[in-house]
Amino acid sequence: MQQTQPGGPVPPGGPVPPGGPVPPNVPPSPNVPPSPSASPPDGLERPNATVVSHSAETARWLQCYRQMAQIRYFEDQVDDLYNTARMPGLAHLYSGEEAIAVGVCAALRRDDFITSTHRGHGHCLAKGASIDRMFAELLGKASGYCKGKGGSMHIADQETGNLGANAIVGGSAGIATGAAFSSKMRGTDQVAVCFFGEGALGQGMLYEVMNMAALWKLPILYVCENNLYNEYTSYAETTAGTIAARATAFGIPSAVIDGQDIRAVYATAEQMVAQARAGQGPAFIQANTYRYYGHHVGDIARTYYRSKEEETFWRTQRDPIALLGDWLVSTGQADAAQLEAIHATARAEVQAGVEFGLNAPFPEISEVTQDVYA
Amino acid sequence: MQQTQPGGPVPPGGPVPPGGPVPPNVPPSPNVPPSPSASPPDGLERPNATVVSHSAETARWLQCYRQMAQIRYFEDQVDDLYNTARMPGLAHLYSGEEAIAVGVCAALRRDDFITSTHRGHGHCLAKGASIDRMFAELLGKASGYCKGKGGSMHIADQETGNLGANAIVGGSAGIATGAAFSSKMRGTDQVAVCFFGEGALGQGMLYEVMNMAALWKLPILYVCENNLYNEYTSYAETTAGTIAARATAFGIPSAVIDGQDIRAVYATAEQMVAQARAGQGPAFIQANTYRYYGHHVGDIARTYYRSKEEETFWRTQRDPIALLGDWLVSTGQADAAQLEAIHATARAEVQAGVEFGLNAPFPEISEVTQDVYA
Amino acid sequence: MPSVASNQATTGAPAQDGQLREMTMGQAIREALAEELRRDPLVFIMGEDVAEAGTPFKVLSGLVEEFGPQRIIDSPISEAGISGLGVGAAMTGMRPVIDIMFGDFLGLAMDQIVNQAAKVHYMSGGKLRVPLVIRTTLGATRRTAAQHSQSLHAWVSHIPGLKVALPSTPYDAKGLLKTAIRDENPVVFFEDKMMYTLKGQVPVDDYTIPFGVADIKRVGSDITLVATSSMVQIALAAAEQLQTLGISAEVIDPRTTFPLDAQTLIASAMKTSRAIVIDEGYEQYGVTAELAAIIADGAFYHLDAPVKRLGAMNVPVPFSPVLEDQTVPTPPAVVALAKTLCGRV
Amino acid sequence: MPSVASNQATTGAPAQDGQLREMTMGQAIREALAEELRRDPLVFIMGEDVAEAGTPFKVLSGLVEEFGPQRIIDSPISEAGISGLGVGAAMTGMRPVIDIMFGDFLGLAMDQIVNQAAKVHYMSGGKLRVPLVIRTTLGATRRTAAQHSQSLHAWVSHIPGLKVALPSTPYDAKGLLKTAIRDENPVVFFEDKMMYTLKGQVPVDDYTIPFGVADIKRVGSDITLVATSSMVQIALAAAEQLQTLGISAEVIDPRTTFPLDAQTLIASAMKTSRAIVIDEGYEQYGVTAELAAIIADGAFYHLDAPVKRLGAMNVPVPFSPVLEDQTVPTPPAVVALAKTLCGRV
Ligand SMILES: Cc1ncc(C[n+]2csc(CCOP(=O)(O)OP(=O)(O)O)c2C)c(N)n1
Ligand SMILES: Cc1ncc(C[n+]2csc(CCOP(=O)(O)OP(=O)(O)O)c2C)c(N)n1
Ligand SMILES: [Mg+2]
Ligand SMILES: [Mg+2]
Repeated sequence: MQQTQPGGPVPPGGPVPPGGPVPPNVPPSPNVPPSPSASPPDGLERPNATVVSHSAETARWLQCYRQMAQIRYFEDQVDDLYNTARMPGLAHLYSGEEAIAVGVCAALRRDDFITSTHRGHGHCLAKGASIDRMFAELLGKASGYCKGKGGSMHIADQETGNLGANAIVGGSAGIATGAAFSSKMRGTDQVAVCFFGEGALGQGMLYEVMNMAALWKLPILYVCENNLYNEYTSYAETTAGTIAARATAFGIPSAVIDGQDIRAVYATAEQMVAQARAGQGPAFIQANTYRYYGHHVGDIARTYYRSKEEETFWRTQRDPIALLGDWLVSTGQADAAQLEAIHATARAEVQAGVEFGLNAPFPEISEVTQDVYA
Repeated sequence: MQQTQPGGPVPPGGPVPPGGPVPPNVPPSPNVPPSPSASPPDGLERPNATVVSHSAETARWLQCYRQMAQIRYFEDQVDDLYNTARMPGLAHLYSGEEAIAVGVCAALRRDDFITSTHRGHGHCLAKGASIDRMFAELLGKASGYCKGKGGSMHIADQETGNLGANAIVGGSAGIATGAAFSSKMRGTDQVAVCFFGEGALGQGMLYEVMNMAALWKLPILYVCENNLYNEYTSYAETTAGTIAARATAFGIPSAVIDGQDIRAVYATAEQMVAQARAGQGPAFIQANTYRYYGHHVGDIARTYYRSKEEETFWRTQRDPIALLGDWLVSTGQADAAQLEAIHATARAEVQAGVEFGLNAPFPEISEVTQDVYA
Repeated sequence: MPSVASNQATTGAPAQDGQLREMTMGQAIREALAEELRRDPLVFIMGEDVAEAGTPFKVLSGLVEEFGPQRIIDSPISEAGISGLGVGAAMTGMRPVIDIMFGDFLGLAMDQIVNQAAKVHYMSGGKLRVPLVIRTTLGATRRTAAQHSQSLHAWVSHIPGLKVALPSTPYDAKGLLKTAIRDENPVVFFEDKMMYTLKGQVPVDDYTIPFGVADIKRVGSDITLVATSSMVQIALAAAEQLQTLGISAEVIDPRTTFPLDAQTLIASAMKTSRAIVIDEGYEQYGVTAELAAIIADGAFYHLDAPVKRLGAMNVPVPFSPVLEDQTVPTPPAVVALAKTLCGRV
Repeated sequence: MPSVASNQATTGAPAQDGQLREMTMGQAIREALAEELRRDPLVFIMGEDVAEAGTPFKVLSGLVEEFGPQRIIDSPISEAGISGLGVGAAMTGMRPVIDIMFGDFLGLAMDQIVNQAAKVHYMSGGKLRVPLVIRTTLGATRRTAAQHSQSLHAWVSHIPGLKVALPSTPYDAKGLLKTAIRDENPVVFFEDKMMYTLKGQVPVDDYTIPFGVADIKRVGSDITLVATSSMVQIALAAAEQLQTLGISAEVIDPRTTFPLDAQTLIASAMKTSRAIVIDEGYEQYGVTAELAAIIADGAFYHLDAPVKRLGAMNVPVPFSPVLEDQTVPTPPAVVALAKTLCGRV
C-alpha cells in the first residue's frame, strides 16, 4: 500500500494544511431543510463505492457532513451534561476527530464489524447507532444500548456491527481480529475495523494479533487515531520509531493520512476495505488528528501538557467539518444554506436525543444480577 | 546498523555456507594438553576487544572453541542423564546453537547482564557458570546454582551476571530491559543481553520493552535465536513479515547473521555491545541457527515436523564447532592436536561435573519453605 | 441425549449410560472435542502446537488429520492474542476452543479472559455473548518447576461472568467438556496434566454433564472430603485407608467451582459433621478457602470440628523432587488430618 | 524511627508518634513517596502519566518537579512492560515503584508479577531479590463501569512470594507504603480511589508500619467486623449505628492480606463470638473467603454464629449508579447482618 500522504507523525503544532488556513466554522445561514435525498434518515445507507455518479458522491459527502455535525453536537451536549452534573462519571469526547470515524465507516457495510475505544461516541454514531439510546446509556438508563450497564466506555450495538467500545487501551484489538477471523471462517465477506488511539501502540497484544492477521490474511483494518496525546503525555515521549513501521514489520500495508481530511480518510479506507473484503488481508491506517477537548470532560486545565496556541490552530485551521464544508461549497456541491440546514437538523436530533435520555427511567434494581450469564 | 549478512530468515534447508560444505566434526587426534595461555582456566577472562594482537585474537577463538565444546558435551551428557532416567523432568538442549551464546558472551564483561530461556544451558556456561553446580541444579541437588529449586529452566547466577533462564517464552525481555535501565540509572556502563528464541516474537511484551529501550536509549542487545521452530511448529507458520523489521520499527538497529559462524556473531555483538556501552542505545540481532536435538530431550520422533535430511544438513554442513575448528586449522592458528586436546579437556570437565552432581546430596526437606521471601 | 445429574456415588460412569468403554482422560477429552467438532461446524481449536503435534501432551493427536488445519489451528506463542481472538470470534458466531498449554500462562491472558470475555455479556446489557472455551492445565509433581506447575483456577473462579470446570475422571472430562463447548458463556476448563493417563469408563453414546452439580465419588458417614481435580484421586485413596481405620469418608467432587453446588457440599458436611477441603491450588486465598467458608457457614450448627483445608503449600513450586513432593496434599496427609478431626490421634 | 505495631484501637495515628498534621490519604501517599525518594536515590517511580500529570488521581503531583523526569518517569501504556522492567531493575539494585493506574489492568501484568517478580527469589535459591513495589488501585462507585472498578487484590494475595498491603487511613497509607518500599520483596500496594480525599492525622516524623500486624480500628465486645481498605470506613460507620442499638462492634483492619495477622482476627472473634468479614473484592473465591475460613477454623469452639461474609456482589460492576450502588457492601447491609448474627431481628 502506498502512503496516501507521506509525512509520518505530525509535529505537535500540526501540519500546515495544503490549501492554506481554513476558517474555523463557516458561519451557517438560517434554517433551510436538508435536501431529502442527501441524507437518508437512518444514516446507514452507503453509496456504492465502485461506480458513483457525481450526485451520488455528493450525497455521500453530505451524509458524511451530517454525521460529523451530529457527532460534534453530541459531544458538546455530553460536555454540557457533565458540566451541569447531570451525567454520572466521565466521558472522553471525540470532537475534532470526526473525519476518521465517519470516513472509515462510510467505506463499510452495515454488517461489517467495528471495535471502538474509551473515546467511542464518534465510532458508534458513525456506524449508525441512534442518538437517543446512546444518551440513555450515557445517563445509565434502562433504554440505553446496554440497559445502562455499560455507560460511555462500553456502548455496543450488534445491530450496526459495533462490537463495543472498550475501556482497556488496546483491549479490543483481539476482539476485532477475532471478528475478522470469524468472518473468514464463516465465509461471509464481512470486514472488521479496529479503531484505537496511538496510546494503544504501547500494548503488546496489538502486535500479537497483527501478526496473526497478517499470517492468516484476515479481513481487518487497524485504524490508529494519532491525536498526539496518551492522556496527558505527548505520544512522542512514548512512541519510538515510526507508527506505520509497526504494521509493515508484520507485512501489513500501511498508510499515513491526514485524519482531518475526510476525503483522504474515505479514499484510503475504501481501497483497504475493498482489498480486505477481496481476501487480500489486513491493512493499517495512521490517521493524524487532534482532540479539541481534554482527555476527558473533567480535563479542563490543559496548558501543562499542551498549548492554547496548538489547540487554537487545530480548531481553526484543521477542523474536519469546516474542511469538508468549504470544499463542498467551493466545488459547488452545496451552498451555505444547505450546510446550515444540516447543522440545524443535527442540533435538533441531538437535543431530542438528550431529552429522551434525561427523561428515560433508570433500570430496575433487580437488573443488577441479570445478564451476568447468558 | 548494517546487516552483517543480508539474507533474512533461513529457509528450512538452511543456507549454503559461503565457503562450501564443511565436514561435520574434524576427527580429533589423540590427547595433547591445551596451550595454557589459550584458555584461562576460569573461562571468564575476555580479551580486550578494542586492540588485539594476532595471538590474543587466536586465544579468544580457542577459548570460544573450548566453550562451545563444553556446551556440546554438557548437552550430550544431559541427554544421557534423561535417557538413563537419572534426571528429573525434561531439558531443552542447546546443541547446534553454541556459536550464538559463546560469540555474544565473548563480547561481554563478567559484570554485564544476560537473561536466558528454557534452552539456557549454553548461555549459562558461556557467561561463565561452573559445570558442576549446573549439573547439581539439573539433578535437583542442594549444591546446585539454585539449591535445586530452579532446575534446568531457571538457573541464575548473579556472580556471572546471569539473571536467570526463564520458562515463560519471552518472559525475560522485561527483566533484561530493566537491567539495562538499572545500569543506565546507576551510571554503570553494564550492558544487558536478552537471549530469546524466535518463538518469543509472538509475545507482545517484547514489543512493549523494545519500545522503551529505544525511547530511553538503554544499553541492551536483543538476541533472537532463530532455530526455525517454535516447539514443533515451523516459525514460518507463526511469524509474519520479517523478524528484523520488528526491531527497526521501533528505531532499533538490527542485523541478520549466520548464527553458526561464531566470527560473524562475535563481530556483530562486539560492535553492538560497544555502541550500547557508549550510550547509543539498544540493538537487535537475528542469528539464524538450528537445534540438533528435539525441542526437549523427550522429543525423539521428529519427522512429522522436520526431515532427517534437514537435520543432517545442519549437523554436517553447518556445525559451529567444526566451522570454527576448520578455520583455525586452515589459517594456521591451531592444529588438530590442539583442538582435540580442547575436546578432551571439555569432555573430562563435563564428566567430572556430572559426577559431582550425581554424588551431591539433595536439599533438606526443610528447604521447601525457605527463600519464599527475602 | 441423557443429561446426567446424579448425586449418587460414582466411580466411573453411571450405569444408565448404556455401553461403556475404558479410556484415558486424554482420550476422553480428545473424543469430546472430536464429537463436538463433528456436530458443530462453528467449533474450532486454536493454540500452540495443537495441530500436527497434538499439543505437548498429545491430547489432540489425530484431530488435525480429521478436521484439517482450518479448524485445528497452530498459533504463534501469543496467549493474550489467541484469547482475544477467541473472544471476538465467539462474539461473532463461532465457538472457539482456545488451548493455553500450561495454566501458569494464564497470567498473560488474564486481561482478555477477565476484562473482555467475562464482561462482554453484562456490559452489553445481555446482547452480546461469548461462547468461548479456554482449555488449560493444572497440577504439580511433573518436575517442571515454578512456572509450569501452578494450579491457578482460583483466579478465574473469582470472576463473575466465567464458568470454571475441573474434571477428575475420564467420564467427567468428556461430559463436562461437551457442556462447556455448548455453553453460551466463557468457560475455563482445567485439566490435570498428571491425570491424562488416568483410565475410566466412558459411555459410547453422546452425553453431557450439567455444570453446578457436585458428584459424590464415594459415600461415607464420618467425614466429608471435598476434593477437586487432581485431589479427587488423593481423597479416594485416603478414604480407602481411613476405611481400614474404621472411618467412613464421603468424597465429593464439585466438578465446577462456578457454578458451585454448595448445597451438596453443605448437606454432606451436615450429615458427617466434619469436613476437609482439598485442592491443588495454593492454599492461601485459594479455592479451599471458598469451599471451607461455605461449608463452615452452611453446616455451622452441625459441625463437630472446624472445617480444615489442604491446599498446595504456599511456596513457588520447587524443582527438586524431594522438595516438590512436599508441596502437594497426599493421602497420608489427608488421613492424618481426618484422624485428628475424628478424634483418633 | 519508631516502628508502630500497636494492636490498640486507633482512629488516626497513635499518640506516641509525636507531632501530627491532618492530611488526605492522597497527600500521605505522596509524602511517603517523596520522603523515600529523598532518602534513597535508588527509588524511582514509573507509570503512565505519573510525571507532569501526577497521575489522573493527582496523587503524584509535584514529585517530578522535585525529583526530575529521570526518577519520575512517564511510560508508554505498557502495564506488562513496565512491570517486567521493574522486576529487572529491582533484581539489579534499584528500588522501583511501578504505577498501575487501575487495579483492573493487573490482568495485563499478571505474568510478570506472578511468574517473575514473585518467584525469582525462590527459583534462584534465595540469591536474587526483587524489591519492587507495584502501586495500584481498587474500589467501585466511581461510575466508571466494569473495567475500571474492580478490587482484584485476591489474585495477588493468592500468590506466594508477593506481599499485599491495602491501607484504610492516611496514617496507615504512609507507614505501609514506606515499609513496602524498604521491603526486599515484591509488594502489591492497593489504594482505594475513593479514599484519596479521606482525611486523617499523620505524624511529622518518619515512621513505618510493619506488615502482618492488624490494626484494631475500634474496640468492641459483641461482634467482630473484619474489614479491608475501603470497607474499613463502612465497618466503622456500621459500628456507630450498631452502638445505638446496644451492639458493641470491634472493627479490625488486617492492613496486609499477606503477611496476614490471623492471630488478631481469631482472638477478636474468640472474644466477641461473632464475626463478619467485609471486603470490596468479588465475594466468590475472594478475600472474604480466606479470612472467614481462618476465623471459622481458629475460633471454632468460641463462635456463637457462623462467620458471615460481605464482599462485592458477584457481578461485573455496572455503570448505572442505581445498579452500581447495589454491588458494594454498605453500612446498612453490615448493620442488618450484624443484627441477625446477634439475634436482634
Ligand atoms: C490498559 C490500559 N492502561 C491505561 C488506561 C488508562 N487510560 C485511559 S485512556 C488512556 C490514554 C489513551 O491514549 P490513546 O490510546 O492515544 O487514546 P486517546 O485518549 O488519545 O484517544 C489511558 C492511559 C487504560 N484505560 N487501559
Ligand atoms: C508464554 C509461554 N507459552 C508457551 C510456552 C511453551 N513453550 C515452551 S518452549 C516453546 C517454544 C519456544 O520456541 P522458541 O522461542 O523459538 O525457542 P526454542 O525452543 O526454539 O529455542 C513453547 C511454546 C512457554 N514456555 N511460555
Ligand atoms: Mg491519543
Ligand atoms: Mg525456536
